[in-house]
Parts: sequence; C-alpha cells; structure tokens
Amino acid sequence: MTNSEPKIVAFCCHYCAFAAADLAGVLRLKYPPNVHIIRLPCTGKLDTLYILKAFEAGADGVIVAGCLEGGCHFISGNLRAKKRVLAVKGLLARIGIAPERLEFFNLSSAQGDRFAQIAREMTERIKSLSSSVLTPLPEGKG
Amino acid sequence: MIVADQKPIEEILQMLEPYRKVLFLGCQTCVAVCMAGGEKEVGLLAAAVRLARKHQGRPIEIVEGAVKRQCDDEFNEPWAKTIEQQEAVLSLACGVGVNKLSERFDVPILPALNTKFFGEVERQGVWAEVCAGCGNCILHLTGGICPIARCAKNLLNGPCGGVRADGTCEVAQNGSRPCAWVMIYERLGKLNQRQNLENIFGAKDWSSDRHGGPRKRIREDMLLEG
Amino acid sequence: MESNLQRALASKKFVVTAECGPPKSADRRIIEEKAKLLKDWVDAANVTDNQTAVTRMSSLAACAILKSLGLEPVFQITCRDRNRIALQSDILGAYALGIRNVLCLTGDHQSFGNHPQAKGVFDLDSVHLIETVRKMRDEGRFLSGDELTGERPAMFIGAVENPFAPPYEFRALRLKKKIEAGAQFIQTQIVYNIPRFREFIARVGDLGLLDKVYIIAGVSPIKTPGAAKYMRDNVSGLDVPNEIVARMEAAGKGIEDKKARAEAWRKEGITICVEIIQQLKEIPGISGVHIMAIEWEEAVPEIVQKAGLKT
Amino acid sequence: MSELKHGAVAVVGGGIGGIQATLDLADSGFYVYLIEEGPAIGGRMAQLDKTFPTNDCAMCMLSPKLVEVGRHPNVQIITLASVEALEGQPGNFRITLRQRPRYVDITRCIACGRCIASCVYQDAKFPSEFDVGLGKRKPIYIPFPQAVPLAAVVDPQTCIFFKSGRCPQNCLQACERGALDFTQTERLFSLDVGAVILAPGFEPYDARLVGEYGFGRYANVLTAPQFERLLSASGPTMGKVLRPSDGKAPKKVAFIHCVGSRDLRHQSYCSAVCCMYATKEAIVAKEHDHAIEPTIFYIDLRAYGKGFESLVKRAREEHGVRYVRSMISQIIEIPETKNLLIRYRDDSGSVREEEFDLVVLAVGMRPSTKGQELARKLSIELNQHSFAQTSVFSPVMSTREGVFVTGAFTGPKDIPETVIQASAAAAAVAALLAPARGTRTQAKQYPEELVPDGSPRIGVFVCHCGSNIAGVVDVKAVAEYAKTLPGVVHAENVLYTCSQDNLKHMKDVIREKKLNRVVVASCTPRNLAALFQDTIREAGLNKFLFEMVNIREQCSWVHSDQPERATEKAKSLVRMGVAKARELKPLSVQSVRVAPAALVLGGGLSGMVAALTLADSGFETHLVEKSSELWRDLQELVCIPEGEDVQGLRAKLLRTVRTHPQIRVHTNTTVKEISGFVGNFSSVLRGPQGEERIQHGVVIVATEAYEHKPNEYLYGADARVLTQRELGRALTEGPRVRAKTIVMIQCVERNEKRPYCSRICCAEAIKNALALLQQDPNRQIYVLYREMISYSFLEDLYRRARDSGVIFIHHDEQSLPVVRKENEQIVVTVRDTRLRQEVLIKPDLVVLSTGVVPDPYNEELSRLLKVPLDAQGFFVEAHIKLRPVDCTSHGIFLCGGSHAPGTIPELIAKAQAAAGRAAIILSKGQLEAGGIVASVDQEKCTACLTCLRECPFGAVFINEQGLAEIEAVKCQGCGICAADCPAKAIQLGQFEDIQELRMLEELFHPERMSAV
Repeated sequence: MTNSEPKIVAFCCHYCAFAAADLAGVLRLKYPPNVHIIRLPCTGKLDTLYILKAFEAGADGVIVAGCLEGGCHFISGNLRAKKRVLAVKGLLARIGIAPERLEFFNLSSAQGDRFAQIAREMTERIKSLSSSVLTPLPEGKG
Repeated sequence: MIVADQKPIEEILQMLEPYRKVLFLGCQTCVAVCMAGGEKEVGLLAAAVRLARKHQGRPIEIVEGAVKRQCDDEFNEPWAKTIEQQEAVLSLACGVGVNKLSERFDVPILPALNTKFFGEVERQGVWAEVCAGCGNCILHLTGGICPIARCAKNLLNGPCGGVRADGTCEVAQNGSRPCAWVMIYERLGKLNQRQNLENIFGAKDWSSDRHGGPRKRIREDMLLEG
Repeated sequence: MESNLQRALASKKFVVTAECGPPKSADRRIIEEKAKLLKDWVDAANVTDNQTAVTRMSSLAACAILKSLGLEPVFQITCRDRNRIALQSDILGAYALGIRNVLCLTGDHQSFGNHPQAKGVFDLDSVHLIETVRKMRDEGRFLSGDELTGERPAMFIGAVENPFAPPYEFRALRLKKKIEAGAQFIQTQIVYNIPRFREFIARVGDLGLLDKVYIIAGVSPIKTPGAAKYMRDNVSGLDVPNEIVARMEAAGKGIEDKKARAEAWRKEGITICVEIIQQLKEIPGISGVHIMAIEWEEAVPEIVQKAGLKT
Repeated sequence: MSELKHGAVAVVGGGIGGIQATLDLADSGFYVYLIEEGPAIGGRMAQLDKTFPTNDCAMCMLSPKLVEVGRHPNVQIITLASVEALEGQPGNFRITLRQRPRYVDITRCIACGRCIASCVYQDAKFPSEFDVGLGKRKPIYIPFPQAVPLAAVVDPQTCIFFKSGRCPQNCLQACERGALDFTQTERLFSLDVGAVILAPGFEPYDARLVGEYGFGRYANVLTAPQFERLLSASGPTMGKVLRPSDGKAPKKVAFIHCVGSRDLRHQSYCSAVCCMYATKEAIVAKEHDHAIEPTIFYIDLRAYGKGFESLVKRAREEHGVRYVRSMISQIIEIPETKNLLIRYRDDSGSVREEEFDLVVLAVGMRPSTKGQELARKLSIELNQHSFAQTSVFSPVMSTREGVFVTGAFTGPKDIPETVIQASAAAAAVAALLAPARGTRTQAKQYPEELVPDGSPRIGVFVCHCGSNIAGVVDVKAVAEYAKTLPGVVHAENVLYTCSQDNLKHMKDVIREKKLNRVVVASCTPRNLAALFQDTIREAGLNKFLFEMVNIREQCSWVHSDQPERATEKAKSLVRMGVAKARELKPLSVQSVRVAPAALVLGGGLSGMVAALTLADSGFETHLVEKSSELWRDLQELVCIPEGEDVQGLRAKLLRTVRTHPQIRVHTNTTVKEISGFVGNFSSVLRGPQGEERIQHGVVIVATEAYEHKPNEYLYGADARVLTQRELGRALTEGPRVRAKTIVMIQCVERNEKRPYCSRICCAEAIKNALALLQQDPNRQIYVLYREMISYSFLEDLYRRARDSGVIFIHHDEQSLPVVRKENEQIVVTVRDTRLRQEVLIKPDLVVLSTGVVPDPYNEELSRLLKVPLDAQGFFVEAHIKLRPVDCTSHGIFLCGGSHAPGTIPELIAKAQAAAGRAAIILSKGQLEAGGIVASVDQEKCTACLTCLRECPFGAVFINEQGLAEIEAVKCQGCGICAADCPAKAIQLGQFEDIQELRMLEELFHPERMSAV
C-alpha cells in the first residue's frame, strides 16, 4: 500500500453498525478507504482475540461498532462487547500500544452519517498519534 | 476449583525476555473455568506478547496449546516433542502444572499465573475464597461456612470487634465481604444450631495444614506397585 | 493475689486504667514521661501491643519499664504476630519481669498497619490465648499439655469485648466464652452509646456473668468534631451517636480564634467523657473505667479529677 | 358457504400493522397481497427516529421486517394501489384494485440513483413526503433509503415530462437497466382472496386548523412528525436540531400537547400517543444537543403503558425535561427574532410569558381520508369519530364479516397496540380460513445437496452493478486479481449479479466447474445474500458455502472520489472474502417436528379467548386453570366497560370453550414441570385425577391481574371504604348503594414499589361515577386524581362525567389525600392544585382505585418456563414495540393482565394475537434448526457454565455428560458464548474463529498472497 493513511479494521454488527455503513454508502458519504469492515452477527461475537489479531495483522486502529444501548438485536451482545473492548484497551496500554487506537461505538442502523464520521474521526485520531503501532520503541527495552 | 490470576503482562514479558521460541501451554480445567489460563487466554496472551515483542524490535516465536489437565503427565506427554524444541515454556496452569512440567522437562517452565486459592464462583466474573484446604474440616459445626478461609484472622470463637455496623468485615475494602462469623451466626440461627457457638472451639491443630510441611495423600489400596 | 489491679478490684474500688502507647522508636524516655503523667491517677496502665498493627516498641519491654517506675502495667498481647510458642514464651518472660496483668487480644489485622505485606500469624485466637495463660497458671501446663518445669505465671487475666459490633446478641455469649476460658477482667470498646451499652450489660447479667468477672468500660475523650465524625463514619466497631457529634460541633461554633476554638472543643470532649463515666458508674456490674486518651495522656488527670474518681 | 375457501388474504395498508399481519399470515401458510397506497411500505413508523418508551431506533427495528416482507415467498407487495371494490363473502371474496403507474419497472431498478442524478431538475425542489416537507426531492426519487420495494418512482404531478411533455428525459438514458417506462398506465385488476385486513392507519391532525398556534405562518413552529425527521440521522438535517427560520440550533424548545385532541372544536378524543412521543422527542433532542432546554406544556400526562412511567421519570430526573401543566391558548411570533412567545399559567397560578426558539406541536391522530374512503367502498361502518366501528368483544372485526380492521384505523393507538391488533386480525383470519391453509403457498423443491469434497474450488463473481461499482472500481482488475487467489478456480465480471440471467449463469458455472464455494462481490449482503444463497442451493451447494463481499455501499459509493484506492480496497475485500470462503463449512439445517398442540396457562378471559382462537385454527389446546372454574369471578379480573353484557360474553365463552372439540379444559390443575423447547415442549400437569404428561409445541401464558387490596385509607377498617371493583359489584349485584356524597381516590398505593399505571382505573372510576349518578342524580361525587388516564375514546366518557357534574380534583403526587374518621364521620382532605388550597369533604362513601397487581402464580410460572418477570412481577416481552406478545424464549407467548394491565378489548386483542403468533409455529408442522447457530465441542468443554449464564435466549443446557450443549432451535446465532468461552470450545457456524482470523490475517497482506 502506497498511501500513508492508517489501516483500520471495523468490526460491525449485522443489524446496526453494518447497516449504518451501508446507509453511508446509500447517502454517498465519503470516508477514507482504508477503513475495512468485517461483519459480525452481533458485537457479542467479537472475541477479544480478534482485536489483538487485527493489530498483529498490521492494523493501526480498530473500531468495534454495535447497536445503541438497549437496541441490541440479541439483547446484550453490545454490552458484552463494550466491556471486552475496555479490557483490551487496558492491555494495549501496557504493551505499548496507544489504547486510543481501539474504540467502541454504539450506533443505530439509521446513522449512516455517524458511521462515516467515525471512520473519519478514527483515521484522524490515529494519524495524530506519534508512531505507528509496531515501530520499535526508541529504547528497545531489552 | 483452583482460582488463579494472570500475572501482569509486564512481569510475563520480563520473564520471557531471554527467550525467542516459547510454548504457551494452557490448562483446560480449573484455570480455564476461572478464565485465567484456558485456550482462550493462551491465544490472547500470545497475541499480546507477540505484539509487545514486535514493538520492542525483538520478535518472539510462540507455539500455542492447551492440555486437559497440566497436573497429569499423561496429558502433557503429547507435547513432549514440542516442548523439547522450545527455549522455554510459559505455563498458564496453576502452580501445580508448572511444578509438574518442571519435574518432567529440562526446559525452563515459567508461570504465567498467580495461583490464588480454592474458590467458588460468586457470580460470573467473581471468584471467592471459601476453603483454605487446612486438612481438618469443621464445617459441620459452623453451618457450612468456613471461618478459617473466610475470616481474615482465622478466628474460631466468634467475630472480632472489627465488624462494621452492616455486618461486613473491616479488613475487606468498602464492605465487599461479609464477616464470616456474622454469616455463621445467622446461618446457625436458621438451622437452629446456635448451641454450636456456646462451647469453646479449641486451638486449631495446624499440623494438617501446610504449616506442617508439604503434604501428601496416599491411598494404599490404589497403589499399583508392591 | 499478686496483681495490684486485681486487689483494687477485689476491694470494690471503682478502678481507673489508662492506655499507654509505646513509641515508634527505641526511646525509653517517652515511656517514662507517660508513666509520670499517669502514675498518680490510675490503678494500672495498659501497654498496647503494636496497636493497629503499626510497629512500635515491644509491649513487654515497655511494661517492664513501667513496672520499674512503680506503675502497674497491663501487658497487652495479641495473636497477630506470634504463634503459640512465642506467646507462651512471652507470658513466662513477662511474669519473670514482674508483670502481673495480661490482656489477651486477637489483634488488629496487619492490613491496617505499616506492614500490610506482613504474614498474619493468628495461630490462636484470643479465647485460645486466655485459655492458654490460664492453663499455664492453674495447671502448670503448656497448651500442648507439656508441663512447666517450675514456677507458674500467676497472671491476672484480662480480655476485651466490643458491645458495639454485630451480631449484638452474640457479644454477651462471646464474653461468656472468654470468661469460661479464664478471663477475670474485661475491658470494653469505647462507650459513647450508653443505652446500647446498658443492653449489653443486661445480656451479660442474664447469662449470670456479672459476678464472675470485673467489667471495666472503655472511655475516650474526643478532641475535635472532625475526630467524632471520623469515628462515627469510618471506624468499625465504634458507635458514636449523632448527638455527640452535634455537641462537639456546637462547642466550637462562633469561635473565630483557632486556638480558642480548639480549647473549647477539648473542654467539651472532656466534659462528655466525664458525663459518660458518671453514667457508667451508675450501671451495676461496672467495676471501673479504662481511659483511652490516645496520644493525649495529659487529659487523663483532668478526667479522673472531674469524674471524682481520685480518692 | 359450500364453496372452498381461498387461501389468500388481502392486507390493505403497508404500515407496521399491515406488515405484521402480512408476516404472521404468510408465515402460517397463507398467501398475502400487501396493498399499499404509496410507493413503498413502511408507513409512519419508517419516518420515526426513535420509539418510546425505550427510545430504540425505529428504522433498526423496522428495516429487517421490510426486507423480510420484500423477499417472503408468500407475499406479493402491490404498491401505488387502492381498493376499488370488494365482492363476495367471507372465504370467497374478489377484491378489485386500482394501481397507479410507477413509471419504473421494479424488477429491473436497482436503486442506483443515476436517473435521479440526471433529472433535468438539478436541485431537489419538491417537498419530500417522507421528510414531511422539511426535506426536498426530485420528481423521480427513491422514497427513503431503506424503502421496500427499493426502486425509484416518478411523481407525474411534478415531472416536467407529464406537465409539459417537453423534457429531454435524461433519466431514460441514464438508466443502465432500462427500468424506466413512461408508457405505463393505470391498471384495474381483481384478486381472489378469502379475507381482507384493513390497516390504512391514521393521519396526523392538520396543525393549520389550530390557527392560534400559527403553524404554517410561523417558521419555527413545527409539528411533531416534522421534528421527528429533524431528529433522524437520515433526515433533512442529518439529525441536527436546527430552526427552519435561520438554521441555527435552538436552545429553548417548547412542546405543546393535545394539538387537535381533547378539544370539541377539533377532535373530542385523546390521541393516546402524544404525551409519550413528545417526552421521547424531548429526551432525544436533549441527547442530540445538550444545550437544548425542552419544556412540555400538557393538560394530563398520560403515561399509562408498560415502561412509560419510567421514561417520564428519566425525562424529568436525568434529562431535565421541564413539565408544565398548563393549557396554551396562543403562540405569538416575535417578528425580529422569529422566536415564539408562549403565555401559560405556572405552578403558583400566575400567568407568565416565556420566549422559545422553537415550538413543537404534539398533533393528534385523525382517521385517514384513505381509510374513510376505503370504508365507504367496502361498506363497513365507521364510529362517531370516523374510525372503523368495532365492538368491545371483537376488537379487530369490522361490521362486515370476513373484513378485519387493525391498528390506528380502529382508533388512536401506539405501535405495540397496533402490532397486537395486527397479530390478532391475522389470527382471526387464520381461524376463518383454517381449511384453506397451505392451498396457495408452495414449498420450493431443491436438488439433493452435493457433499463438498477435496480442496476448495471457489467461484468469484464480481458485479459491475452497471456503473455503480464499475464506474469507480476497476472491476476487471478485481476479477483478474481474484483469479490469482488460492482456491479460486473461476472468477468473472458480471453486469448485474442479481439479474435473472446471471443467476442462471451462476448455476451453470457451479455445475461446469464443480465449484464448491461461491463468493459474490457486489452490494450489501443484507439485501441479496438470501437470493444468492438460494441460487447456489438450487445448483446443489449447501447455502452456507457462500460469502458476499460488499464493494458497493461500503466501497464504490463511499470512495468514488478515489477510484484507484477503491479498486485496491475492493481487491482487499475480495481477498478477505475468498480467505473466509476457503474455510467455509456446509451447515446443516434439520427439520424438527412440531407437536401440534398448545398449552394455555390461565383460564380467565384471556386464556379462554386464546384457547378458542387456537382451537378454531384447528389446533388441540390444553387450557389449564388452577382454580375450580374458568373465569371464576366476573368482576375480579377485568374492568367491566359501561353498558356491555360481560356476563353474556362470559357465558358464551364458557359454553364454546367447554364444548369445543379441540379444547381440553383442566381445572384445579397446576403445571408441575415444563421441559423442552419451541415445537417440542413436554409438560406434566397436576390435577384432581393425578398427573398427566402432555406434549405441545407452544405455551401461552394467560394469567390475569387482580385488583390490589390496599392497606391505607381505612380500607378494611370501615365498611364505608370500598375499592372500585367492590363498588362495581354493588352497583350491578346490589345491595343498593345509599351514599349521597362519594369520594373516589385514584392511584391508591401507587408508589416507588408499584410505580406503574394500571391503565384501567380511571375509566372504571368514571364509569362507576356515572352509574351512581344514574341511580341518583343528586349525588355529589368527587374524584381525586393525579392524572386522568382516559386515553383514546375514553376521553368522551371523561367529558360526559364532567358534564354530568362529577367533580374532578387534581392533587400532586407529593400531597396525597388524607382520609380520617372524626366521630364516625369520614373526613377527606386534599390539596387541590388548581385552587391551591386544602379541600375538605365529608363523604358517606370512599371508593379507592387501587390498580392491579399480577397473579402471584407468575413467579412459579416464571421459574418453570425460565422466562423473566419485571420488578413488579409482570412478564417481560421479547421486544416492547414489535414483539409485544412474544417471549425471548421462543415458543412462549404472553397475554392477559399479568403481562400488562388492559381493558377488555385490549385483553381480547392480546389473547388473539398471542394465539395467532403461537399458531404460526403450530401451522408449520416442522421447524428448522441449525444453520448459523453455535455448537459446543464436547471434547474441549470444561463445563465452566459461562455460556449457560450468558446466553440471552436460554439456549444452553448441561447435558447428561455434564457438559454444555446448545439447543439449535433456541439459538439465535449471536455468538456471545463463542466469544467468551474460555476453553474455545464453542464455534458459531459461518462465523468460526478460523474464518474470521483468516480474513484478518490476509487483510493487510497482499504480498503474502501473490507468493502462492
């Protein structure tokens, strides 16, 4: 890849976030192409491992997007996912990866603009972080 | 079940510092149930360590696996070849597993967990110590609630003066644990067995606890040799 | 009867004991100063054993110093830091140093002190410790049954009880156990709530224990309204009625000058303490008071005087 | 009626009610014509941003239903159509429809929007119906993004071509699919149906008619439906609350209630939903823009439904919504600022003037003109308010046999009430047409499934979607790239993957090249995945050996400004899709036989109605009642409406139930155990004859609610203090009430513990008050209340009571009335908020409206059925809006007072609805289990119970080996268990870890692939 835009994976639930991403398209909104969506039936399916694997695979940022609170089609999947994301953020911080690279969002299927906005915001946020995820630390703590 | 906690990732990374080729071996029994060392945790920890090491510019090669019970050689045996090819093994089992692997293999076996206690699942995500494994059970006298494990001072003759007005123990932060003796008192009331409290419980014989040195249990009729 | 405290109690005197905390240093002069302050005003002084699990000069050593200065010591000994071997050994040593009163406690949990990393021993609990001292004294045997090979420690054995911690109904029963184990005198938790204390004493009476033991009620003067509130809200096992907090607050109200206000509080604190002592004196079965003026030993003479306890 | 009945049904009206009735019928073996006046289904609900009381996103709930209707094999949607005539009789109707031309062939249109972009009108300039005039559209437009059918429509009223005939018709050229057809003409045609359901809905009251509020004249006065669009993320302002006059964010927003409602100059009835939707809008506005300060001006705050009370509480306490009880007589616009001046009476009684930046009018519901016309054409009667005439005992039956009515056509109501009525109407139709079930529907026949053997052979179809994708993405390059990916044996470009000719081509390729996996790179899987899955299944592949890659909505449409990078991204997405496809496994779907019987728990009104509905539909029904009699006490469980022969209803129900060949009544019987799952329950009943085990496919919980017996106000201590039910009994059964002065106290013991509104008490009090006056017009009757809940047509009753001299005294929640005895005289004091002073009354009789409490038996049922109760002991439904009578556990349905309190018609509709929903399962005969469900690897399971504790659907159980196992029929496929399993013993079909991880691994590693 020749562009310098950060690579972002967005785990989206089928009913809300993925639908919102579709709506962003229907509304012809624009966001950076390096946001790649992976569809899950529900963010409840999001194994915390996927987040770490995404970073291992070279992602600079990870978005997890589920339904609005109280609006999960599977009742509580988004609440579980939110907690998992919080836990992984803590872990990331401790292994030298800025936790800001990972974020959980709630959005409804009607929020196409919000999805595009999230994609743009995360891209900007990660751009503003000093180093890329896997650049060696200046003092490779031996 | 044995309840354990994963060590802080910093400590694990420090342990792994000299090594570049390591097996992360989980255990699918107690520590899987308490979400410290099952296959899922192996995957997570391995990914985190790989990321951290890549980050440090010193990549590490990790083989991931989990066995049914690390405290039995037979379950570990299928991993023998793999283990022998490693510079070290990070065991995500309780201390028993680490000991067991160390007895069997000449490779450094590193503990990824802090083994904590025998516990119950209070509710999902919360484990509580309720048995101390003292080797001399008196639960029939205390309404099934163990004062050795559940009282911070191992008291045997009733609660100390540090019970909060709401019946919680002053040692536990923000009232997170009820006083074991208040529980025993109430439970015995329900069972109509408060008379159990009238007599003095004598001083405990701690020789059956691990204060008597490392313990061993032998069942003669099950011995295969001799 | 080798204990002066025991003798005073036996003579039906309303006794006064006070607390004497050893220093966080090796400085014996501090003990000497406190002894001087208390000497003429109390029947005995309790020496605390690494109170609240903060490391201080050993209570055994401090008792020996008091003894040498002519003040009757009460040797407080806790189960937190010693196993049964050390406990019994210290009892023997204490007796050999002339100490005649021992107060057996379980001890505050180490997590509250300055070494929360310490391993708590808790080999015995306070009831076991009482029983152990009694056994050494009366049967000439150690806890294990092994025989003492000479002089027995003829200790006057004390214990504590907190009437203000739940389960309240159980507290009298627990006291009974301690008496059965061998406790001869009881020092209670600080009393601020007189009605609840009366209830406790009534229960103790119902169990027929008032003739079997001397009960010395704990009291403590309050220095500031802040301290009162702190004790009310944060110290488990203390029952400070709102009314006392209100009185402390009222005492300083409208006084601008800091010093004058502190003095007003101090006065009110002592007045409250004296009032409590007077009420306690009226309760049948109470044999004395134990004044815990922690790091405020100079208040003791004033309290004793105002309460009319100096004979 | 000797003729055979038709197995098809006409549902008129494509709002949420029509959609629900359609799906219920189509799922239970009937063919449905869904007839919609407009260009798309969805109705009013589609225009809502959120719904009360949970503030769930309306479109999120509705959109899947729209899609479901759109592709249901047993549904034909007929848009732009109206009913002209109905001939024949129940079971054998012929319905004549008039369909206006769309000028767009919906089978060809792919909603790409090129025609719209090319229209001679460069800017949208005509008010959009969907955005209630706040947004603009062109003459050719797509009604809304989620519309079904998703196709453009031409409005001949605004189209230049139709107006002047002189138009270059750019749209015709722009359409790559040849979908536009300006030669279409109006069509008149007839269909044979067995029954008709009318669901034409309502119209918002025309705010212009309430002149004093200046709507239409003042720029910043909006109606609530308009405000709803402002709040919507897909609305004209993208969810930003902005003033129409200057596009600025308003700070102070006023909501005015009862606009057009409860007003003899307009509509005398209460519109039933405005109090709640205004509260919802106030909260949502506040959430969108925290600076907004909402004020609600109301007369009575009618928060009477499930969960309403807590929404109002949240509005007040958490969101700081200000409620002012004051009627507003006028709004004045300040010309300079376009701000609005409102004069009102504050709590202290003084008149105040306050300036607002924006005013929202909570307009009421009025009967739609379409509905009135429909009634005329179908010869059904309307009531005095021009809503469809129904009877208390047959709430969804019109005056013409075989024609059913539902939703807001029968009176103002909210979404759940509409959905309940829709299911009730569907159930009634299903019962009527039971013999014809399945005669018009056909099960599709598929060839035997091939077992995929050997390595993956993947076929990749990259869609151009005309220029929708190909105009941005180099689709040829993507297909070429796909060919290089491991496992891919075929890749090609297709102009339109979804076209019929291509679907056939796909099947041929699958056979020729022996493909065992298919990847389609085109649009969103949310719409067409099912179509492609069906296609590969027709070619003999398991339908789960399919992966769809979205390179339109999530690529070409959002990256049209960066075509090269869009192409790169499309390649990445295809690479991921192929990576996943390599790991796909066939998933089996098993058929599970359904035990064709129902268990109805509770033999009151609801239980009997539910049992009868099921039995009439042809299903064996066990009706279980724990007491010795069905509907033992006439008055105990229900509120008797004025002038209705409930005694007669009861007698009739008892007779029919007792003699029905399909009903087995078990009185004096309780349930000892219930095991199994949807389709296959097994229960043990314990009755007088001992224990009996029955097999049944569904359970309906129909326990009722009882009148609460209070502890205060001298109740039980003085014979002159009665409850409303006790008074009702005395009025009907004697002895004659002698009192002259009567005080009624409402909301007795409604407090923190029992915060909910019981919904029926106000009407019951009014009815009893009127009855007392009828006996003796000289009586003095006082009703002390917090809010009068006389929603919908009950408002007329309330007005009649006021006109008859009943004195209504409002008091605050904080200052409750006091009842005491002074020398044997009862004295009631209360602080009257209007007079602002204490009022003292010396009544001869005090009547307490105490509300209802659920059957305590619920607790045991909740345990046996493993379904939850709420904090008050009422059963909790699966979804408060769209699944009001379903339980989260499949196969269990709820009705009766102990699901929620209700009036007799409400209870009857709910019982019919529950029976109808249950009958869907029974009518299937077989249930499908499997597919995208989780399963446990028994070798790996450590029985930690995490999955058991977490599953929101109770699908996990511990098997005989002591290990976790998942009941495929119950599993909904969310994957929570798979994600949290600490032993990694659980995998979710189609979303297995290996599949997800492969996608991640290859996401950013194109180089890895080229090496292969």
